[in-house]
Amino acid sequence: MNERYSRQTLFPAIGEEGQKKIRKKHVLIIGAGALGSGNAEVMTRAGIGKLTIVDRDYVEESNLQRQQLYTEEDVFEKMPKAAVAEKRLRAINSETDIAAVITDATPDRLEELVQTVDLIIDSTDNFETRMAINDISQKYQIPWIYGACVGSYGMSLTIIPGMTPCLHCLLKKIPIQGMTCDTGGIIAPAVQMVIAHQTAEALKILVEDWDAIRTTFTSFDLWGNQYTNIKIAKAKDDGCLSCGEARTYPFLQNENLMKTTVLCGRDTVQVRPPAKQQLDLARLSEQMQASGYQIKGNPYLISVEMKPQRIVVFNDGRALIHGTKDLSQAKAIYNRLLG
Amino acid sequence: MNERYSRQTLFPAIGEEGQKKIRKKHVLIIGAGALGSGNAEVMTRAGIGKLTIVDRDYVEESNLQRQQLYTEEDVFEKMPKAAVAEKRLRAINSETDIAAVITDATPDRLEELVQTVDLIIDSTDNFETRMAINDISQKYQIPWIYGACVGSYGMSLTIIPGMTPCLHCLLKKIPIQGMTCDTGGIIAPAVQMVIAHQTAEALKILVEDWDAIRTTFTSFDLWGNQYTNIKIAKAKDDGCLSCGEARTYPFLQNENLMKTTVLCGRDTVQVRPPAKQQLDLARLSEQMQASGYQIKGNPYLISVEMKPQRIVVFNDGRALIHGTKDLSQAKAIYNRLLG
Amino acid sequence: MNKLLFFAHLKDEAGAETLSIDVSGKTIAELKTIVSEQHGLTKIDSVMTAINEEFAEDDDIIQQGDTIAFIPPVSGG
Amino acid sequence: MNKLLFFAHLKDEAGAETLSIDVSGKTIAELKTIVSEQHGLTKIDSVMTAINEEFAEDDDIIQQGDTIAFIPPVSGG
Repeated sequence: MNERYSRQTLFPAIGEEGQKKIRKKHVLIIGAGALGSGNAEVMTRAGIGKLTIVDRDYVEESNLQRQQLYTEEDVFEKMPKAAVAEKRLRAINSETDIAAVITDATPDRLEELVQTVDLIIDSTDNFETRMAINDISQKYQIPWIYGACVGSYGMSLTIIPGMTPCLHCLLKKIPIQGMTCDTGGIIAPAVQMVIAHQTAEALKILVEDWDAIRTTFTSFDLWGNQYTNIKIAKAKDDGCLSCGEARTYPFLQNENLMKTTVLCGRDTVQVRPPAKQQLDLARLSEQMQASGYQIKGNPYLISVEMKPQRIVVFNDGRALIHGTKDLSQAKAIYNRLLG
Repeated sequence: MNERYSRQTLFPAIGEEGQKKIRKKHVLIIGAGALGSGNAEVMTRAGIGKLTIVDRDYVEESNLQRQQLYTEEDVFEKMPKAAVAEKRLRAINSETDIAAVITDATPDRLEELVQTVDLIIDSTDNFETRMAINDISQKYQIPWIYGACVGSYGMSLTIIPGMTPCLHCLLKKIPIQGMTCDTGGIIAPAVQMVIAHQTAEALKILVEDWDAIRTTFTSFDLWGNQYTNIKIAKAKDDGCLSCGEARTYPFLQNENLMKTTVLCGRDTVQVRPPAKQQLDLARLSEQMQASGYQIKGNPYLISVEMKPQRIVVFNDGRALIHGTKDLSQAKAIYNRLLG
Repeated sequence: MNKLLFFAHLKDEAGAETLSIDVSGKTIAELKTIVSEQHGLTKIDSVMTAINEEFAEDDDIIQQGDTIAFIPPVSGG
Repeated sequence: MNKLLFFAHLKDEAGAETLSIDVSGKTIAELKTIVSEQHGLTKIDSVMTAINEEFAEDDDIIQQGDTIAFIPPVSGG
């Protein structure tokens, strides 16, 4: 018995056989924020054969409250999250092959990244990427685990192509104007709770214990002492465009992606959601003010100070991010604000 | 707004006021194993004013699978857990005053340690220490949070003196021969789940949001997809010797503690539980064998190989730990094997 | 009677975790309109619903005694 | 009838997560003897019990239709 994993192989549902399977598998984690850093650490400690972690951000001061692989020094050095994660994960387990990819997880990049992957753990902060992961999962028959949290609230769902409904079956369309960690805040215990569910499901998938898979949509509120499991089997939709009979993988198609353009001669990026939306600007403005942001506005737009950037949001969902020329940064800011 | 804690103060139940309270509080964590390292990291990232973490062990290879502050180097250097924890926690948050205490958390030591403490987070691995924490909590009116896990199963309970029943009300006596991580194994997600519950409760207590306190006994099995909350208000027992009217704090009294003695002239420690027990040796032997240990036995005793030690357990609960003269190590081995 | 159960920020918007209301015979879509107009729940459109802990579609009909839960999907991570 | 609910390793010992059995009128202590003798549950003595998600003592009496959960406290950490 390898002493290192002895407490894990003692657990009968894993055992020596399960540990051998874990050692042969490749997990892809999209995002190295709160969920991503925690999921990556659990997977690495568990002895996964290969782990690829993808993130476009660098470590910021406000991350330290809940993102478990990072230290003050990483903030000071403005290090990319994926690079710091890789270094720490290697110090934790030199037996795991760790690959850090500093990139924006666009559908094109995702298609390249999943080629040898056995499982995708969602740790992103926006539904656009999640829906792309969901399509990719169906296209290449790779299980994925949805996880998300805000405030003290969170949720998790295991999606196994051919066995469970997919996220598109459940959500029908991308939810807009949801709460985000930048508007509703987030406490670390909610992050840990989602990680607990995602990594338990990950281990079940890696050891191929299909009977143990959670077939419910789990959501909880740790501060409100709520916990519920919703049965979802009947949500499976034969007409679903992501997993149904006439599937088109809509969220991999260019016309359904968010568009970003640097405005000519200006330090500004325009972000345009794939479909026109009808935002409730008054309510959005209220929410942002409650979150401590400085807001100016009129019935057609609101302007939000997020130093060093300033974001102008129009009621059709379009936005201008002033103070940057970086497309993926602009998209990140947009997602953080508007979910 | 301090940028560092901005996502936490955005959470309405904490806010700027709550953050100020967190900054003024002192949390004591007993144990720096799986639960202790995770709980300490969450508390430190949350910006607790002072954190004291107590542990008697050093980092071993089999810890790395689930104990989140430690790396391979710490195993190589055989570093004490509390010392490594202190170093990493300081790198995470230089604003928090971190005190590491490398000691066995005996009742006497606990009485010294709790003097300026606002909250105790249980992260120990045995009921003897937990029952002592429970008595101390009542004696000095300090809330504590019970947490424990084995396999994919775990539990948590918040104990507020004067408000909730205590652990002694619920358990009546110390459960014996329970499953431990050394016999039933443990997976990291179960650890994360307990940490999520314990740290959420900790934050509620620190910001004094008494209405939000969880008044149920929570238990879960992540592999079995079970989760339940048991109402416990009516378990409050006026005759309880720990929290009742004629309280005696039995678990702080010497005659109720485990006794350890180095056997004269031998590399052996005798461990004797406070009360005579009637162990089911046949079953214990079966369990240990299933966990991969080499066992020899007869109706009166079993002998377990745990290199470099060998443990002989008698059916009255007494044990000889061969291969050590270290009293607290012997006690630790006993607890790991017999719970 | 029916019991409505609100999760996360919907609880704050509704002002209570649970609500007793008779909506038997109505569809989930009709109930969504009611809670949106009468109980101040916003963005109810993209909220997931469950009847007796089972996922429910907009055209599912609520029966006497059913408990309906409103679960907003979130995107943070 | 009554429903018994077994948590963690008790599930493995009982061979099922739930069990239907009529034990109305009996005390928790009597039920513990039954599951210990007839269903192979060991160390049932120190297991916590709940009736309908409420903590139960050994002398509590089980009513028709009650669900009884068996929750073993553990010490790992």
